[in-house]
Amino acid sequence: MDWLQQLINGISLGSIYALIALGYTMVYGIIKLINFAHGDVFMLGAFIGFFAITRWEMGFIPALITAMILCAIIGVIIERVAYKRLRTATRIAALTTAIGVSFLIEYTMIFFRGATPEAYPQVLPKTTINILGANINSQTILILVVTITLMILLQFIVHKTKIGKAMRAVSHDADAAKLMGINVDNTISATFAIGSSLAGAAGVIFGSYYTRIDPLMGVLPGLKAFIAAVLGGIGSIPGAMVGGFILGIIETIVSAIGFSLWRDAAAFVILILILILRPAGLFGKNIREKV
Amino acid sequence: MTNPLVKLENVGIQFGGLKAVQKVNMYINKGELVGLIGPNGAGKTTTFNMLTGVYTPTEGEITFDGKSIKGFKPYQVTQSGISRTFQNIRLFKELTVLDNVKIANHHLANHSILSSIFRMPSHFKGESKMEQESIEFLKIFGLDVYKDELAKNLPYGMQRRLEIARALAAGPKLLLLDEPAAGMNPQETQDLMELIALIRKEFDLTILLIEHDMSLVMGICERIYVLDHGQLIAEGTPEEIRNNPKVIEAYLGEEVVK
Amino acid sequence: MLKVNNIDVYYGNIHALKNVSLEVNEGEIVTLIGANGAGKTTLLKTLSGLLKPKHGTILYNKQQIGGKPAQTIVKNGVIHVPEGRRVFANMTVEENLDLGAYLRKDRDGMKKDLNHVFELFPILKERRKQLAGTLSGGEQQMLAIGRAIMSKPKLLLLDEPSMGLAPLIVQQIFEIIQSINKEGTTILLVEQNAHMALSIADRAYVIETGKIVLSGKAKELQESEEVKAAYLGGI
Amino acid sequence: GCSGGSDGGDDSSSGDSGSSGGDSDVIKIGANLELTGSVASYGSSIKQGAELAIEEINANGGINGKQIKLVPVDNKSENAEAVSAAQRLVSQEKVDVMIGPATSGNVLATVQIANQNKIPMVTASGTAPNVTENEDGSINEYVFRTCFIDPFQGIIAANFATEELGVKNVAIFADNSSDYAKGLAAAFKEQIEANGGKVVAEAAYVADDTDFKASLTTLKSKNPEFIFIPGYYEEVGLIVKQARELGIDVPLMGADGWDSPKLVELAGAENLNNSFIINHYSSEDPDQKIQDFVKAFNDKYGESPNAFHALGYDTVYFIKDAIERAGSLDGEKIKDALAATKEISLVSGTFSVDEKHNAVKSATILEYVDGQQKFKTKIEP
Amino acid sequence: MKRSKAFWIYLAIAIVVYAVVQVMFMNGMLDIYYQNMLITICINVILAVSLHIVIGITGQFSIGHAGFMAVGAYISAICTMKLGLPFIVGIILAGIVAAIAGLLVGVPSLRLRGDYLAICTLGFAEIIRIVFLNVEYVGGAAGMVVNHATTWTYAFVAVVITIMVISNFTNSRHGRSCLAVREDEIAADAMGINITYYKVVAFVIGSLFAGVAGALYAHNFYIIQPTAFNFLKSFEILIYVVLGGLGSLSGSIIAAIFLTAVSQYLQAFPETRMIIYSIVLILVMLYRPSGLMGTKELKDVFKVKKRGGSEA
Ligand SMILES: Nc1ncnc2c1ncn2[C@@H]1O[C@H](COP(=O)(O)OP(=O)(O)OP(=O)(O)O)[C@@H](O)[C@H]1O
Ligand SMILES: Nc1ncnc2c1ncn2[C@@H]1O[C@H](COP(=O)(O)OP(=O)(O)OP(=O)(O)O)[C@@H](O)[C@H]1O
Ligand SMILES: [Mg+2]
Ligand SMILES: [Mg+2]
Repeated sequence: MDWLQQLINGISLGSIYALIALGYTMVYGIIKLINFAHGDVFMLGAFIGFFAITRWEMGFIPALITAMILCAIIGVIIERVAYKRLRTATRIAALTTAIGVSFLIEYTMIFFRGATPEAYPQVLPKTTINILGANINSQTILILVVTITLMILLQFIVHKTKIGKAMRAVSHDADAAKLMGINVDNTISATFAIGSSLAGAAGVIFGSYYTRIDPLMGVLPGLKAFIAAVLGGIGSIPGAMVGGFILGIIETIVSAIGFSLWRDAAAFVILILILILRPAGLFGKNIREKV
Repeated sequence: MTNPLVKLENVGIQFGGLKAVQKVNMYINKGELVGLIGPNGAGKTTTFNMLTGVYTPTEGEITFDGKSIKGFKPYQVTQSGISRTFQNIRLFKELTVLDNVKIANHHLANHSILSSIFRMPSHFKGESKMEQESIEFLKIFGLDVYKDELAKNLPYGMQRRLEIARALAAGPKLLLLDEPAAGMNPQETQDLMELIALIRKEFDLTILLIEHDMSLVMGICERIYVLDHGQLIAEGTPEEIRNNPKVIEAYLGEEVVK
Repeated sequence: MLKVNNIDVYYGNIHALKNVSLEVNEGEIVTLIGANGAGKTTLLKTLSGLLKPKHGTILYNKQQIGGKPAQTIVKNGVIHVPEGRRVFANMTVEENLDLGAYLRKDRDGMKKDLNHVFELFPILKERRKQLAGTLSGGEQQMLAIGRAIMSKPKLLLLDEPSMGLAPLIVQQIFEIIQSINKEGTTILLVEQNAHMALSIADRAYVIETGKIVLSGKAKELQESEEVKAAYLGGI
Repeated sequence: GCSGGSDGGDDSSSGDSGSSGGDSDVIKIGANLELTGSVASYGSSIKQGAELAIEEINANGGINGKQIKLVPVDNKSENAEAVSAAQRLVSQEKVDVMIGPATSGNVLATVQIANQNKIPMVTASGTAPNVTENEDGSINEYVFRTCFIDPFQGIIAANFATEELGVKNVAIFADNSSDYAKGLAAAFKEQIEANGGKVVAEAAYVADDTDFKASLTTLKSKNPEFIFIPGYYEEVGLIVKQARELGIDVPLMGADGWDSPKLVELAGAENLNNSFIINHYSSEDPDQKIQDFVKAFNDKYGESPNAFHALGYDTVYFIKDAIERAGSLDGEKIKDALAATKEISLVSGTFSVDEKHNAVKSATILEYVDGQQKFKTKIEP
Repeated sequence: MKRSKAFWIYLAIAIVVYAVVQVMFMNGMLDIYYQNMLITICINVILAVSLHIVIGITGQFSIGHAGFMAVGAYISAICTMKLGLPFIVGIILAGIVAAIAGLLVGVPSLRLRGDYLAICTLGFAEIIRIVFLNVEYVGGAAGMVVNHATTWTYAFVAVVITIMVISNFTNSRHGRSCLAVREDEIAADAMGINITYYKVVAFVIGSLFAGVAGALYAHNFYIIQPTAFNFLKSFEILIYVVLGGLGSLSGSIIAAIFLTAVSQYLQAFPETRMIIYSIVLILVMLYRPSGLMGTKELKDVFKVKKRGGSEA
C-alpha cells in the first residue's frame, strides 16, 4: 500500500503549499505584484503563533487567530509603507521592492532572535489512523479541511461579495474603479489583510505540523507556493489550491521513486511546462491583448 | 484588369463561438484608395488583424502581390510589404521620434549584428543611410523639428502623424490605416486628408483605411466596402454607398446622408 | 450646481490647467471644446477626484469637493465616464454594469436601470456574458456610458463619448445624452466633435492650452468666426 | 590540566611581546563566519561560542597579558564573500589568527589566503578532509580544525551498527547539500560493506527541506534494520519525527551535526528513543570543564549549547594554547605551535593535532533516552 | 564619425583607469583586499551589464541570470582543472556554452511575458543549479576547488569588452529593435521586427557575458559550489540593474560598483548588514522607482549640466 501512503504524503504536503498559495494568488491577482514578502509574513505568522502558545500560553485556536490578526495588520502596513507608492511604477520596481521587504523582514527577525530554529510545542492532538496499511496523521486531515474551507470561503468572498467585486475591479483598472465609487486604498488593504492573515494561518499550521520554524523558513515554501499559484493560474483561487496539491503530489512521487534531490527541479520543470503549454495556468483565463 | 494587389477570398475568423468575420471577399488594386466602414464591432479591425498576421483566419485565403500570406507572422507580413497604424496609438513611447521611424526602417537595412558590434564600415554606412531616410520621412510629416523628442511628449495629433510616418518608413506597398482621424477635430481631419493624398502620390501607395468620420471617407476614398456583423453588406463608390439603404440603416443613419 | 473657481492643476512640473473657472447649472448640458491636449480630460479628472487641484475651489451644490477622494464625489452623484472607455476588461459586460451600481443599495431601482441600459444599447444585452476587453471600441464606449447610468448620476461628466463611434451610434449617443438630460441629469460634455456637441448643448466653454478662452451660449459660439475657424473645420 | 576556564591566564612570561601586528596590547582574532545567508545559524553559533571563550579569557587576564579582540566578519554563507572577508581580515584588520568559516566549502575558498599571508586559520566545523590536505597529498600549512573529519565519524557509526547493534541491512538518508553529510555517508557505506553488512536503501534530502515522508516511505519499504542519518539537527529533528510517524521504529543514528538541545524539541523526546549520536562530548559528562561550559553558556545566552557552540568555544582555547606556547604573535610560530598541539583538553574532548592538521580526538556515542543523551560508549581514534 | 569618436574616448578612459589602478597595485597603495574588491566589482559589472541588455534594453524580465553564470563558472573550471586547458580558453568556452544555454532556455521561455517569464527563468536557473548539485564529476554539493587565475587585468579587459559589445549592439539598428520590443511587442512586430529573434539574441548575448563573469568568478574565489548560484544571486544581479535604472547602461554599472562596495563595507557589521542593505534598496525604490539614473546615461547627465552651465 505504498502508493496510498505516498498519495497521502503528497496531499498533506500539497495542502500546506495550497494554503500559502491562496494568499499569494489574492495579492498577485489584485496588484499584479509577486509579493516575495508573502513567505516572510508566513514566517512571522509561525513565530507569532509560537509566542502566543509558549509565552502567552494560548491554545491552538486562539494562537491561530492571534497570528492571523497580527499578520493581517503587518500585511497592511507593508502595503501602505512599501508598495502603495509604487502602484504606478513599473512592475519590476515593485518586485525589487518586494525582494527588499522580504530581506528586511528576514534579517530584522534574525537581528532580534538569531538564526537558530525554534521547535513548536505539541499543541494539536495527534492520533495516527491506519487505513489499508497507510498511516494518516490526524493533523493532515485537519490541514486538508482547513485548506478546503478557506478556499471555498475565499472563492465566495471574491466572487459573491461586494468587496470581492471591488477587488476584481481594482485589479483591472484602479482609476476606473475609483470612478465607480470604490475606495481603492481600502480595497487593496483588505486584500493584503486577507492574504496575509492566510499566510499567518499557514505559518501556525506549518509550525505545529512540522515543528521547525526559523527566520528563513518562508523562502522556500514561499517560492513553492508561488509556483503552485502559477500552476493553477495566478489569480484563480481554486487554481491555487489545485496547484498546491499537484505540486505536493508531484514532489512526493519524485522523491518516492528515489529522485528526492531532483524534487525542486521537478517542481520547476512542471512549472515551465505548464507555462509554455498553457501560459495562463490550469485555471487562468488567457486573454490576448486586443489590438 | 490586372491582378489586384491584395485579395481576400472567403476569409473568416471565429473567436470561441463568435464569428467575428465571415466569408469576406475583397480586393484592392494597385494604387487604389479604399475605405472600410461599418458599425462598431463589425469586424473591421479584425480584418486588418488578419491581413497583418496578428490573427490567422480560420477560413479563406489571403493573397498579396500574387502570393499567399495566410499564416505569416506580423513581421513577415510587414517585410513583404504591408504596414499599418493602430486604432489605439501604439508608438514606442519612451523612444525618440527619430528612433520610432528608424525602427520601422529596420528591415530595409542589412548590416549584421556582428558588423554593428565590431563597428565595421557596413555598420556606419547602414546606420547613416537609415538616419537620412528617417529624417526624410519626418520632414514630409512636419515632424523633423521634434526628432529628438520622446514620442510620448508629442501632442496627440502629432502622435497620430508619427504613427503614419512610422508605418510608411517600413516601406509598404499597401498601407492600412485604422481610424487615423479618431480624436481629431474637423480642422485637423482636413489636414490629415491632404496628407494622405500627398503620401499616396509621393510613395505610389495603395491604401485601405478604416474610419468613422464620413467627411474623410467620402472625401478621399475611391471605393468603399461596408462590413456589418462580420459580413460585407455593400461595395461601391462613395456615392453608391451613401445612397445604399442597407448601409444607411446599419451604419450611416438618416442624418449623415442629409 | 457646480462652480469651479480658479483652479490650477499640475502633472509634476507640467502646469496643465491654469486658473480655470466654470459653472454648470442644474439641468443644463454644458460642453467643453478644445484641441488635443488642451486640458479637457484633466479638468474632468479633477472634478471627479482623480486629480487634485493645487489652488482654487470646486463647489458642488455649495459643498467643496475639490481634492476630495473619488468615492466621496461619486457618492454625491458626480459620475465621470472616462476617456478611452476604461471598461474592466477581464470582467463580463454584466459585471461591469453591476460595478456601476457599486454604491447603490436599491435593488429594484438597479434592476430597472439595468433594463433601461439594455434598452438603450441592445448589443450589450446580446454580449452580456462576454468579457468587456474583447468588445469592439464602440461597444466598449456604450458599456462605459451604460455603466455610468447604473450609478444614477446627478451630474454626468462625459469625456469624448463619440470618439471612434459609427455615425449612427454617434447620433444615438447624442440622443441618449439628451434624453438622460431630460430625465433630470445635468451634463458636462467634453467633445472633439464640436458640431454635434454645440448643437445639443445649452452653453459652452472653449479651452486652449489649459486656459478657458471663450464661453457663452452654445448657439452663439457655433456662429462665432473664431470657433468656426479653429474647431469646426471648413465644412 | 591545561587551559580551561579559571586558571588559564597566569602562566609564565607576558613581559615581552614579539608581535607582528601594529598594536601590541591586543591580540586580534578574526572570525570569517556565516553570520547571514543560508547557514547563518552555524556561523552565529560558532561566534557565540567564541565570544564566550574570549570573555572568559579576557576576564582572566588575556593571553600573555594581552586582551583578545574578536573581529567578526560576515561572509554571507557565500564563497566569494568568504574570500573577500578573509582578505579584509588579513590586509585591513591585520589580524593575528583567523577563525575560519563554518562550512568546508567556504573554508576551502580561503585556505590559500591563509597560506599566502601566513596567518593561521582554524575552522571549527569544516570537516571535509581536503580542507587541510590537498588532493595531491600536500598539507595546507596554515589551516587547522577543531572538529572531526568526515570519514572518522562515518567509520565509527558503521562499526557501532555492526558490532554493537549487530545489524546487517542498513539504510542511509543523507543531506546531499552538505559535503559533511555526504562525506560521512560515503565513509559509512564503505565501512558497513567492509564489515559484511549491506546498504539496502539510500536516499537523500537537501537542507531546508521540511517534508521527508516520501523518501522515508520508500526507505521503509526496503525494511532496513538501522538507518544512518548524517546531517544537521534542523532537518534531522523533522526526519526522526516523520519516520516514527510513518511507523519506522528501527534504530536511527547520526553524528555531531545532530547535537543540539533543539533536536529533542523538534523530534519529540519519545520519537528519539532508540537513536544514537556520535559526539565530541556529552553534556551529561560530570567533567567540571564541561559542566562549567554548559552553565556559563546558559547564563550568557539563555539557551543550551549545541555542537557548533562548543566547537567555537574550543577553537578559541585551542588558539590561545598555541599562542601561549609560541610566545609570539608571529604567524609562522603560531602555526608551528598549533601543529604541535598535544593532548589538549577542551570541552569537545581531548585532542592532538596530527601531521595532516586534523584533530585527533576521541568520540563518544550517546543514546537518546526520553530526551536525555545517555553515555553509551567511548571510541578512541 | 561621431560614433567612432565616442569609441576612442571610451578606450582612452579605460586605458587610463587601468594604468592608474595598475600603478597603485605596484607601489602598494592598493593591497590584496582592494585588488580583490576591484575584481569583484568587475565581475559584478559584467553581470549587471549582461542582464541590462535583457531587462533594460529588451524588456524581458529575467530573474535567473545566476544560472548562466553557473554554467560559465563550471565550464571554465572543467576546462582548467579537469582538462588542463589555459584559463583564456576556459573563459571563451564558458561564454560560448553559457550562450548556448541561453539559447536553449530562451527559445521556449521567451514566448512568455512579464512575471511569467520571470518565474520561468528563475525556474530554469534553479534547474541548472540542481543539475550541478547532482553531478559528481563537478563535486556535487561540495563543489569544485579551482585554482586562482583571475587577475585584475583579465577582469578589467573583460569588463571593457563587455561594455563595448553591449553598448555597440544597443546603438545600432539591432539594439533599437530590442528597444522596440521592450516598448511594445505588438507594434514592433507590425513594424517588421522579428520579435522572437531579437529577444533570443539579447538573451544569448546576456548569457554569454554572464558565462564570462562566471569564469572569472570561478577562478577568483578558489572554489565553486552550486549554492553560490541560487536565486538570491540572481536577485542580486537584478537589483544592480533595477537600482541603476532600467535601460541605463551606465546606471547598471554605477549600481554594481556602488552596491559591491557597500556590501563589502558592511561585512564588518554582520548583524545589521542585510537590514541596511534592504532598507537602502527599499528607499531607493520608493523615492526613485525608475532607479538612480532612470533611463538616462551618464553622458546625458553631463550634457545637461554643460548646457545649463553655458547658459548661466
Ligand atoms: N480576441 C478576440 N476575442 C474575442 N472576440 C473578439 C476578439 N477580437 C475581436 N473580437 C470581437 O470581434 C468583433 C469585431 O471586432 P473589431 O475590433 O474588428 O470591430 P471594429 O469593426 O473594428 O469596431 P470599431 O469600429 O468599434 O473599432 C467584436 O464583436 C469583438 O468583440
Ligand atoms: N499623466 C500625465 N502626465 C503628464 N502630463 C500629462 C498627463 N496627462 C496629460 N498631460 C498633459 O496635460 C495636458 C492636457 O492633457 P489632457 O489629456 O487634459 O488634454 P485633452 O484636452 O483631454 O486632450 P485630448 O483631446 O487629446 O483628449 C497635455 O499637454 C498633456 O500632455
Ligand atoms: Mg476597430
Ligand atoms: Mg482628453
